[in-house]
Amino acid sequence: MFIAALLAILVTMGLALARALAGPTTYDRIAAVNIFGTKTVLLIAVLAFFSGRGDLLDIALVYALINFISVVAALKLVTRGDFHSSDSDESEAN
Amino acid sequence: MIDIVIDVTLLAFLAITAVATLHLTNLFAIVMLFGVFSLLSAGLFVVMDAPDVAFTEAAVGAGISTVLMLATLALVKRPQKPYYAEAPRAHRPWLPLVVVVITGSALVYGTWDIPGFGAPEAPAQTHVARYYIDNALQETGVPNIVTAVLASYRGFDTLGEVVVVYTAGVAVLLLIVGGAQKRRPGPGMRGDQMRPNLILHVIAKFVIPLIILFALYVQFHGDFGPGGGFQAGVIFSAALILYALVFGLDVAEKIIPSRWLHKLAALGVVIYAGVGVVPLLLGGNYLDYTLLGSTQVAGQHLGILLVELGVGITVASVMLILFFAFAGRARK
Amino acid sequence: MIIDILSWICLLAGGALGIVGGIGIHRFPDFYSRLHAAGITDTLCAMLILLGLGLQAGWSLAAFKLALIFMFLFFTSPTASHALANAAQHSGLQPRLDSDEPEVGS
Amino acid sequence: MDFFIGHYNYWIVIFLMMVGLYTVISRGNLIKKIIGLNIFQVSVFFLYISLGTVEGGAAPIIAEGVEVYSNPLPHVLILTAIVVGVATTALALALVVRIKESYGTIEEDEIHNLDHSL
Repeated sequence: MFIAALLAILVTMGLALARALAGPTTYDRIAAVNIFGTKTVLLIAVLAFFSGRGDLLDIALVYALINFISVVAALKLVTRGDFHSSDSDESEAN
Repeated sequence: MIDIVIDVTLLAFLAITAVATLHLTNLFAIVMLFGVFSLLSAGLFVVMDAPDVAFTEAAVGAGISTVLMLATLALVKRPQKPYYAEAPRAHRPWLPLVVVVITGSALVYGTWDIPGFGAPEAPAQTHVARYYIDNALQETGVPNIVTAVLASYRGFDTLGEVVVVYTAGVAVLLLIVGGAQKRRPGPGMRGDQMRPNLILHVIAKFVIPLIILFALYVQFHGDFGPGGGFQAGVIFSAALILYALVFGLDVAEKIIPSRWLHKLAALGVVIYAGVGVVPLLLGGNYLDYTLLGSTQVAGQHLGILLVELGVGITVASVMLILFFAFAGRARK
Repeated sequence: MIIDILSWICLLAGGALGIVGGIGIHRFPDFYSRLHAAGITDTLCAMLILLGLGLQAGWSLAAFKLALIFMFLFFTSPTASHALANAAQHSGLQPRLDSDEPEVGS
Repeated sequence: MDFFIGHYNYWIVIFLMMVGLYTVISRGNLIKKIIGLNIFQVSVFFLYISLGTVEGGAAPIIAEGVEVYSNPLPHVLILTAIVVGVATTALALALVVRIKESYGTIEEDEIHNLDHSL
């Protein structure tokens, strides 16, 4: 059962990664990174149970706490009116 | 079996992400992808049974390094519209490609002789590592072998690393604090320029104390579980960085003034080096904690605790110095 | 036994929701609807998987840590989504409406 | 197949290393060069940790009923290297900020032209 959950999480990570690569807007990327972070937390938590080491939950906890920071920081950078810039960047990024 | 599936998949994701960072030209997207890169790395470190490393990567990669890169981007962006675009190069770089392919092939040829992944009889597993695993608990009383090796067996090496971190902090201070050119009061990483977002403020007030509490847990529980001074220091500074991001740099600098941070960064190194000197005065060797307590285990345990504390203080204050230096540059 | 079955159901449902959300962030046409799909994977899927693990853990330190993770995700994920949508809206990113031209190849 | 699984890690490590090296020497943007350096650095971390992994081993924290542990020494080296790495990356970023302030650009080609037009 853990294996099914692990595989599902891996698939979701792949889909989120594809969205982070594809964009097209900066916000899509930030959202994809956020999903990716949550999925990493889940992956580590399930792995902790799968391998029977409760210590690993500490790492999941760190991610749950700290993933928030990079999202806030990224939003700070784009909310100061610079956003239109990245909109035009994306078209040449692909 | 599932370990191998996860290992293979995550490494493949890692390779894809690396190629994507090479191809994209939008620096902001590249920095976000680099955040994904670090998430993947931490997952992989967990799969490869290295929880302490995963811990450090989680704290450093997800928090500090992304924030520092973004702060730099805010400082170096172009004056007009594609703010974060990378300029295309005039010529196609064929020579680097040739160099890289040749080097890569040579290295792959070299892997033929490496024992397979996870081989128990590999040379790396049979020398000093064997000694650490067999004796660490008896000699230091610390169940986390990584902490024992870090702070006790290889204590001198770690002292060097802490000094390097401190030196990097000093160098960044010399480079970008003070003596800045006159800049227009442009947008910077300042909280008061962000529209006040009530939900963010409330949640930040709720989360930050818990992050600090968790940092203390990591600091003092590092003997028994994954954790220690390096991780705790980074987590602690991440809490204050979140505070600065949400409530503004000026408010954060009132809580911990920069001149305190400068002294704290040095204090951590002094604690570490000082703990080393005490056994010297008692007639032993430098950093030989055995003499600090009545028994060997008690002495080692006390020494490891103090040394980790020094590491934590230095790392936390240097990380904050770095963040304040980059974020504060924008308002000069 | 019943607890085991419950936890399996939670884990499977969580995994399925994760994949559904992952597909959603690919198939939906614009940022705001994609954020909706992202919200599903971020909250409900995470909650269900953590709940499933918590049922396996019983009353232990692990369960307490899971509860902490649960609580943090419960607070920070929706906050992040909110801040994202808020920032996107203030930057002038328009939601795509029915009357707009369909996007080709998305 | 065993050979493939046993060496897959090292090949990906080498691939990442080469992507990082290629980014550093072929791209002119200084931020991108730093990202390339970081990718290179992470690949070295993976090399060390891969070498320290033992089949069926547990994390090197002494626990009841665990016989095989993975090698703690690479963990120690890499743990400190990650923190030192972020400090040195910050130093590089600080240099980039100063270059931007002095030259007004972070593209290597433009900096080169400015230097030679004096």
